[in-house]
Amino acid sequence: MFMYSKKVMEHFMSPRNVGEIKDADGIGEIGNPVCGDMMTFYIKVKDNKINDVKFKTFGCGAAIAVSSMVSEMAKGKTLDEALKISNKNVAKELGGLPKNKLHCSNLGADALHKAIENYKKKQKNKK
Amino acid sequence: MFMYSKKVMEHFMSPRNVGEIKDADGIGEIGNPVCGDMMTFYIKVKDNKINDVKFKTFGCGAAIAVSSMVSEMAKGKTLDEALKISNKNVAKELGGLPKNKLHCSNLGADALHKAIENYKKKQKNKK
Amino acid sequence: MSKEKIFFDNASTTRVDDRVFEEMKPYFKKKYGNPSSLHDFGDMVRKALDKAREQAASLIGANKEEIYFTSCGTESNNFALWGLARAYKDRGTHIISSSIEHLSIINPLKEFEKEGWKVSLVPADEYGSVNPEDVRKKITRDTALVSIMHANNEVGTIQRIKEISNITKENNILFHSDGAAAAGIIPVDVSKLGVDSYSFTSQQIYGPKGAAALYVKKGIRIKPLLLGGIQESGRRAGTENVPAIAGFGKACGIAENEMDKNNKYISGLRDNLIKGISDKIKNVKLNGHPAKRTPGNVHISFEFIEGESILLMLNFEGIAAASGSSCTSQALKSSHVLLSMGLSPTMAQGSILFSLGKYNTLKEVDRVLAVLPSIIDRLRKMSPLYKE
Amino acid sequence: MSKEKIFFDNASTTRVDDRVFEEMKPYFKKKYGNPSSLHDFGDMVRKALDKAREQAASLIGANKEEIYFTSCGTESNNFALWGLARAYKDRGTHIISSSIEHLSIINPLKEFEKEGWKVSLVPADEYGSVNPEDVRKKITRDTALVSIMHANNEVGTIQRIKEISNITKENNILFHSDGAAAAGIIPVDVSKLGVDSYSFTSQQIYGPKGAAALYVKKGIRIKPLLLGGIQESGRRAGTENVPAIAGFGKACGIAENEMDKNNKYISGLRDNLIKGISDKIKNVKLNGHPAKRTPGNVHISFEFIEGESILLMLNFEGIAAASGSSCTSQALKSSHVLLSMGLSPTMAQGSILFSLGKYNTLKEVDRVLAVLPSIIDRLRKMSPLYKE
Ligand SMILES: Cc1ncc(COP(=O)(O)O)c(C=O)c1O
Ligand SMILES: Cc1ncc(COP(=O)(O)O)c(C=O)c1O
Repeated sequence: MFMYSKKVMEHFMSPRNVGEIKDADGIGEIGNPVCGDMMTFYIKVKDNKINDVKFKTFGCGAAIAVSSMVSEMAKGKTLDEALKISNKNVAKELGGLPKNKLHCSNLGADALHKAIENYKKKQKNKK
Repeated sequence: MFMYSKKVMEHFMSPRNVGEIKDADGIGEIGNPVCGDMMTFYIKVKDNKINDVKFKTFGCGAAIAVSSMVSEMAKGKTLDEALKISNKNVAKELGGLPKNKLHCSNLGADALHKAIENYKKKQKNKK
Repeated sequence: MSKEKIFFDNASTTRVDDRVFEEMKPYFKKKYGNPSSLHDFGDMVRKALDKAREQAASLIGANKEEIYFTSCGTESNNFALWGLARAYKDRGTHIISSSIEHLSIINPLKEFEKEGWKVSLVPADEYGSVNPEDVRKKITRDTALVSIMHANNEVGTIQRIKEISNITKENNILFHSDGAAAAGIIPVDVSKLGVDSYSFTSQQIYGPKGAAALYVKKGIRIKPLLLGGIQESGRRAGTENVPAIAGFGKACGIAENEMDKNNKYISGLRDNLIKGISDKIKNVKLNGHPAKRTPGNVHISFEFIEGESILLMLNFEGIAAASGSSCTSQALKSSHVLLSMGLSPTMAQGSILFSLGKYNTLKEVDRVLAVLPSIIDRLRKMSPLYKE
Repeated sequence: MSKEKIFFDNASTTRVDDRVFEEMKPYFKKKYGNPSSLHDFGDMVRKALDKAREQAASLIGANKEEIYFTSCGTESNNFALWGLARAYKDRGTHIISSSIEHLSIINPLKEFEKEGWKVSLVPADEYGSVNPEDVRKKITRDTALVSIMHANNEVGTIQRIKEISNITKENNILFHSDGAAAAGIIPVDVSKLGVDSYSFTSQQIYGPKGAAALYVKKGIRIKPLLLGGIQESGRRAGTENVPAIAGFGKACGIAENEMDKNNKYISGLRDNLIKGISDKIKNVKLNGHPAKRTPGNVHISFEFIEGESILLMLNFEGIAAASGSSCTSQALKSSHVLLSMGLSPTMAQGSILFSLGKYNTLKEVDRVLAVLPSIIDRLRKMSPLYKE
């Protein structure tokens, strides 16, 4: 599609890391169907690193590609590194996103960050 | 032309009785260049009949065709008969005229009537 | 993908009919004159306009003097609203319309409001149908104009125009109807419908883009929207788009002659598609009216997933369709039509419009039915809303 | 008459260039999608719009984001006037224009007056030229907008746009120019001209009818004339006329590349025609500016006779031209341009515009010169105003 980069289309058609993690260490959710996009991220953390990540997304091509890209970027990163992934970076890695998709669909990093926060909170509560 | 009947085009391209009569018995003029059409009719009268008629016209296709048609209709008619020629009849004889030409260009009968009046006035003055 | 592409988006525009294109062809390089010109080049194209006007008039049961050519359905609708409202301002400054109109009605009405007019929108029911009595209820002494579309362009619901015109007539109110998704598709007779003006367009009925028309009933006044020369009897200035208008005329002629045949064929395809989807896929809902709908309309909500991603996957399979999702509208709003029919945001987001036309085939329907279930399944498996 | 017809009426419209038609062809039956659609059919035509926008922008030295496609020059002009005046109403409600503008400027301005705006028209001199100082003199504190055409479509006079824009800039006033008879015909660079908006059109430059554009300088606000969908960045609603726009783009590209060559050729023909007429026929007058005129314009008054009858006789000989006579305007008024230049009613009535284009030949000029003297002679002999 003219509006999406090759990279976006590639991630949309073959998204990485789709799914749920039953015993996730952290879960982050963002968006809602009213605005058109909704993402849930699941992470497994080991030695302060993101060992596994999965997502489920309701949304447009951009939302799905963004989710996939974020999951790929996050995998293996330390939590601090993962917190540095920004929506801007993600869009860049995807070869750009259409202007009108920059705001609503480009929330993958936020969902990931929420999952990390959720993990941290759980850790705190454990202590 | 789509807008003009065949008859109009035929009279326009080969107008009858164009010219002046040097020693005319009556002359009638109508219109002016500002409005786009101007006609001068010349008549020769013998035994109360229009023996000869000529015209000069400045104007559009309709004006020239109307002048030609009027001259043809008038020729040989008695003055009373000629006074009965109306602009409506003329348009009818020509197979109709475009609506927007009915008012400005369709003044041939008026010019002829003016020529007849002019003749009558002259006759009166002679007496 | 080397398969032939499938176009199931005939509501957005249609392929130009071969016969229509042949009709247009001479007007580019041979008969290229300006219809206002006084010579043979002008004559040739004036004749073409005249013929097209007759064909367009005939399609909707009008006289050719009642047809004004415009550049698109949007222009026809803008022209009707502004032109009638301004010409009849003495009757009042209140306009009634519906919440399911096309944006080319909705958005001008917002502008009317800014300029001090009052606008009331009547709702549609769950089938996308406007209740004529709702129109009656909105009428005030100040109501000058009612505008209700004939067929809805999204869900295909056909409105009760005749009943509405009975009400407008009783109350001496003007009635415009947007027939862009109706004329040439279902039978239209403006005198039976009782409308004062009616928009229709070429590109929806196998004619070219760039031509549309507004019917204005004899005796009804209307102010021009485009001012300039005295083309279209002084009601629409601008050099006429002769080839497109000639093509539009031809398309109207063909539509009139072949409507019955086409509609039998198209509604057959439609019924196959609807049945196939319902049989093969769970949690789907057909939107629009079950019976009073345009023949090619298959508007379906697929629960738990979003329309754009369905469209993209269909497109990857070479299948073109449309959706009511906010992601596919550049305005990033879900279809106002679906929401006003009471669809939940998720159901609106997950809707797809397959609009079938005369060039579609049963084989194409079968191919869509072959790939659609797995697309829906894949997307549902990605969706956080879906639980198996 | 079995001779080839001669088209000397290129100011009214032009034959579509073969290359332009080839460019358009795929968009009727193959690439027939709607540019707003989210699938390959939509993609293909979005690309076409994009390319055309670049070509149109390049022709006038603009950026493609500054180009808005419309359906005709009239729409572009109406859009510019209403759109700018309404968007900048806070700057005032006074508009300055000229007495020689096209009716698509003159007639909207009459409507502005009815709605309470003040409009001042500056005159043109005997050559059809507007004096920039006359514009300056009309400026008041309340002046929001100036609209002066670039080249006059009747007598071909090219206006001093740059000098006028210096004045409008000094006074913080918007400046629209109607370039329908200029862009693609003479070199245009909107940034050098200093205009805020600029109309230009396809059908005057060997492109198809049904496409035109309005340039709106970056940063300038404008209200849409057609409201509905968000095509053309929300500034012009309505499904885009893809084939016509693609053709327009191509025509712009060709015009840009071949302008020098064409203009040398066309002005050569023009000079031959002018010389031939002056040599062979008495009591004629070339109207317009002797030097600052568009290359194909030969506007001549033949004293003592009327234009329509000249046109009809030329047409009988297979020659198409235009006139400034009231009889050829359906409005039955002599050209307001000629009268405002101070031509006497007779000279205005007796004027003919031969407008030459790139498809004309010297042989055609010779054939016109062979028949014209006897036509003029025949009509003069019929005229009561003519004395030999
Ligand atoms: C100078 C000028 N402006 C505007 C127009 C209007 O163009 P259109 O008739 O295509 O709307 C023309 C038409 O020829 C023109 O010559
Ligand atoms: C019902 C309806 N009205 C108006 C329009 C506007 O037509 P256009 O986009 O050709 O201006 C459409 C377009 O598809 C439509 O479906």
